[in-house]
Amino acid sequence: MIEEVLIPKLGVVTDIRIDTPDVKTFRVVAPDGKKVFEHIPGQCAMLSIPGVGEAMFSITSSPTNTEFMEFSIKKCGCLTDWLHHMEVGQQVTIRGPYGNGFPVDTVFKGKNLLFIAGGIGLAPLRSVINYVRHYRDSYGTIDIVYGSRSMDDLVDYKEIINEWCVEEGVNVHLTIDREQEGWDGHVGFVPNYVKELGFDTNKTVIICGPPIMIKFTLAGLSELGFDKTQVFTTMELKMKCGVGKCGRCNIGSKYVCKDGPVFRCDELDELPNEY
Amino acid sequence: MVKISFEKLNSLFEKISEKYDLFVPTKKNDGQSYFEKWEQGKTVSDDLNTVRSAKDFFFPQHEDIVSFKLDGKNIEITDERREVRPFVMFGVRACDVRSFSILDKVFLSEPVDTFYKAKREKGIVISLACQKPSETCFCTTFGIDPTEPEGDIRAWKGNDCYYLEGVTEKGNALLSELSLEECDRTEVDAQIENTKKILDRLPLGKLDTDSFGGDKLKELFDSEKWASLSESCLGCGTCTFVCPTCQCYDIKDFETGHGVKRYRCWDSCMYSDFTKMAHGNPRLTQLERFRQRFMHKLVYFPANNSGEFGCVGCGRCLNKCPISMNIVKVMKTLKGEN
Amino acid sequence: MQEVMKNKAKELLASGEVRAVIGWKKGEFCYDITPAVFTNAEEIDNGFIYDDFCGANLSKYLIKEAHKDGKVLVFLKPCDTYSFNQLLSEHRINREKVYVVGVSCDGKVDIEKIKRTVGDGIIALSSDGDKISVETLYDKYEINRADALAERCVNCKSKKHVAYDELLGDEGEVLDSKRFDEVEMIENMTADERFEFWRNELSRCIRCNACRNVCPACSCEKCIFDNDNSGYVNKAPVTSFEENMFHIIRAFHVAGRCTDCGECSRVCPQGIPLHLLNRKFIKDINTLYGDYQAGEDPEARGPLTSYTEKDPEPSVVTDKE
Amino acid sequence: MQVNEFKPKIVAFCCNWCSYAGADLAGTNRLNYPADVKIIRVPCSCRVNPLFVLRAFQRGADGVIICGCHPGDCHYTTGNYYARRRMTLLFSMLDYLGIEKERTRVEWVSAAEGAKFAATMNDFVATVTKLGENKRLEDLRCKK
Repeated sequence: MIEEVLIPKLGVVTDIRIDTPDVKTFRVVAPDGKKVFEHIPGQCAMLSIPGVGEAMFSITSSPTNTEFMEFSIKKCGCLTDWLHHMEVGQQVTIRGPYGNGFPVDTVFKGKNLLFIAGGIGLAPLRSVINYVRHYRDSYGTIDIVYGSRSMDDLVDYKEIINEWCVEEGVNVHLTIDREQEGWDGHVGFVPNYVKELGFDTNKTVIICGPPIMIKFTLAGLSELGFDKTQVFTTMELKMKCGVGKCGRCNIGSKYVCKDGPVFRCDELDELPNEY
Repeated sequence: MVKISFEKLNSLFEKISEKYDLFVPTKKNDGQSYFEKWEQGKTVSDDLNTVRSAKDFFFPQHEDIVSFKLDGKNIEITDERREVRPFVMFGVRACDVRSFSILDKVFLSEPVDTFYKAKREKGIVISLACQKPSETCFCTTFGIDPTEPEGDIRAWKGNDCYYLEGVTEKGNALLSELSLEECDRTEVDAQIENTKKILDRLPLGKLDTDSFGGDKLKELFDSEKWASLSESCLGCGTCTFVCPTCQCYDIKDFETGHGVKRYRCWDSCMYSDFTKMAHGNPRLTQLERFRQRFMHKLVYFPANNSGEFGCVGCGRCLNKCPISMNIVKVMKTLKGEN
Repeated sequence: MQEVMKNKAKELLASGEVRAVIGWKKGEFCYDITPAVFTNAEEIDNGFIYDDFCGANLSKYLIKEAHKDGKVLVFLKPCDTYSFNQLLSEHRINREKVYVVGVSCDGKVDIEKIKRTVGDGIIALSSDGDKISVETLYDKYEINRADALAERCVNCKSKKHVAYDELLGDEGEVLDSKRFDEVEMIENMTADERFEFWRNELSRCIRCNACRNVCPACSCEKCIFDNDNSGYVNKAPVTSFEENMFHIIRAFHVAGRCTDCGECSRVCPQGIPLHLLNRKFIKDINTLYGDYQAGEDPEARGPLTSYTEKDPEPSVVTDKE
Repeated sequence: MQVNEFKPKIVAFCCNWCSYAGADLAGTNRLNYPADVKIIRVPCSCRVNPLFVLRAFQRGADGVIICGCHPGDCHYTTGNYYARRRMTLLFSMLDYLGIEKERTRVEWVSAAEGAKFAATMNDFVATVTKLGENKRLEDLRCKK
């Protein structure tokens, strides 16, 4: 019988990393130890624990990782709570990849890239960041602005400090919302920090974070002279099928699961404000 | 064109039933018609529409997708797809037949929905021309001709016989198996002419659809009229569930005590939990949910399907909505006619 | 009557006494009437209607409307006032924010019944005393109004308004209704017949939730059947058990609070006689714990939130022959 | 050949303060009652929601019995009075739907009535055994 997209495959959790008090990163492989499927940066997968639920998560590892996939998941509901309680060796079901992903091999090619993320919003960007780091020569400068509520809430902190910060041509700008002991970096909200940093407009911007952060950052970027066609973001709405048929993740006539999750900001302006 | 007299209909049905599951609309004791599996003694109802639309055959209200057995940290996955027995539906009206091509656009587009496809391939549709349309019919608005319906085979009910005409390859193949008596179109043509006169008198037969379509997205979405239109909406799923083109679904898990069954079932965008996530809901009030349903049919669907509307004018929502709010009232109000 | 109501509505809107009027609005045809909120005289002149087809019980809309600022005018038929009282006693409506105008009712007509007689294609209807003349695309008919009355109106329990600020028309009386006859008929069947009867009815359920959403007693902020964490969420009647469970639990949850307004049966797209479930509870409550009509007195204590020491034991059911 | 004898699955909701202790007493006194009775302890008989009864049937119970303190003896003063009304109405409704009324029962069993508990269970199991498998209120998905 031909393959049915709604029927998932098996995955095994081989590693669980505690990122922040409410974010864990799960490493998933197929039972035979290989990757379950290939993806492009920005795409998502449906993870599920039968009987608990199924939900869409962005794949946070880069496709250049040939061994496994990773998912950084924040605890916020029934399923994610369950995932946070599981142990290494637990099997999950997985299907995908879904969505369009970031245009890493077309639009982004040769461009200077500016990544702006807030909180768990780094998860979908991490895949792109590591992808462009891997093919470093194909891209221009890389700037990363990442902010969180506190030092403890910075996802992938170790990777940021040990790998991204030390890499030449990658500028990392971290910020946290409030002063904290042991933090000597920048303090303040992401939108303001972006304005303070005052980037040149010769960049393509990739932004993800809480809606309120996106809203104010976009305003800041346009003050700096950026055009909406330069800005890409990734969306999230409730999904059930992942393939544009169950009918709930639409923004106007576009389905986030199929036509998204990556949208250029001027495309979003064409759609009704219902997200 | 071939014909089969009323007396011989039973033996025809018998013959079809040998190879296929045959479904015909039959009247139940509640006075309404339902598609039921034909067996000796069941007669074809003359009612225009069954309460539940014919989409049930390809997209049933619920179907098992997959089941799981959990054992410690391990999960076992079992495909729940079953072989579909070939079936024939007799007496599907023009509006419902058109709805299949609308559903096709959703379920047969990549990635193909194999549950739907399997049933679609195994199903043969014998449509039945309408002779006495109802005041709630407005299929003609969407370019559907109820006197000459689509389908694999189309049928007309004459004075003492049914006339049948093969339309598709599948339909012609079935017809040739049945070896019926050849005949001319005289009665059929007369009937079509007669029905067309009635169609001209339908109060909703020629609704204006010019103000709708993919290019009207923003102005319709931002219309102030949604507030009053949705005001008395109860948020039930009646319109959705009787609608032949509504295809939104939910996927749910059921814990059986000895494993988990994952099934898909109809869902309604009118329900408050349709888009509810752990961190919020983009369609918080009934206004947004109500708007979504009609925008989908009148704007979003045409935007993605070269202008075709997601409504076939069957009139079920006109008959069944508890508060008598429906797509006709919505269209007229948005256009400023009400 | 309709003109008197329109004038009353316009008068109270004009004086600023009420900010909005909840009434019925005419539709495309002569029978498809929609409940609506009117806020000015023009809207009332254009759309307000009160006729044989204004069956919808408007009391539930008050939950939403009476939470907004200002007072609303609502037109309630006698049976609707029972629902209104019940909602008051459950603190779902703020009485100060509602101006209730009672309107008399001589029974509402069920369009399904007419269609069953005359067929499809109704383009005009007019009511004249005991008769209703119907014109369809195909023929003309005259039917007895009594034959077209909705079941709940044939078995009307009361023409009396139990709550109002103002009454248009005459005060009616509580009637001696035969509404429990059908329940009794079912009770007198054998268990097998009863099972068959209800399977036949409930198997048609499509779980559209219309019965629940229209019901004035079903006013929970979040229904257990919508609450993912309850473990009882199933969106489709997947098995016969699901069909039974939904309707048993729904009827049980409104037991003692259901005023028997009959909206559940009116809205059911599948024509399931849901009122027979509710009436069974009402009948049982009446026989076991004494006559009780929900909504009659907003101060009264519901039969399931009270008890007496001498209540019959459950064995009256399980041991009865 | 041995005929497979039908053994009903019984769910007993027992009030923590009386019947549950009664079941305990039955145990310590070595009074026999069938092992097919699965006891679910509840804080009071009025904790039993009609949904619990239905869910038990859904998951394969052939009979459901609710045991509480004797009327007037409720630990919370009045709980069992409410339970009495609720269950009476629920059972009546099940009967109305054509579901065998003998599959449901309410019994008042105090902490001192170990013998009554065992006798009640024996009697109830016998009644349900006679009725056979629960067919009218079963959920096919839950059948193995």
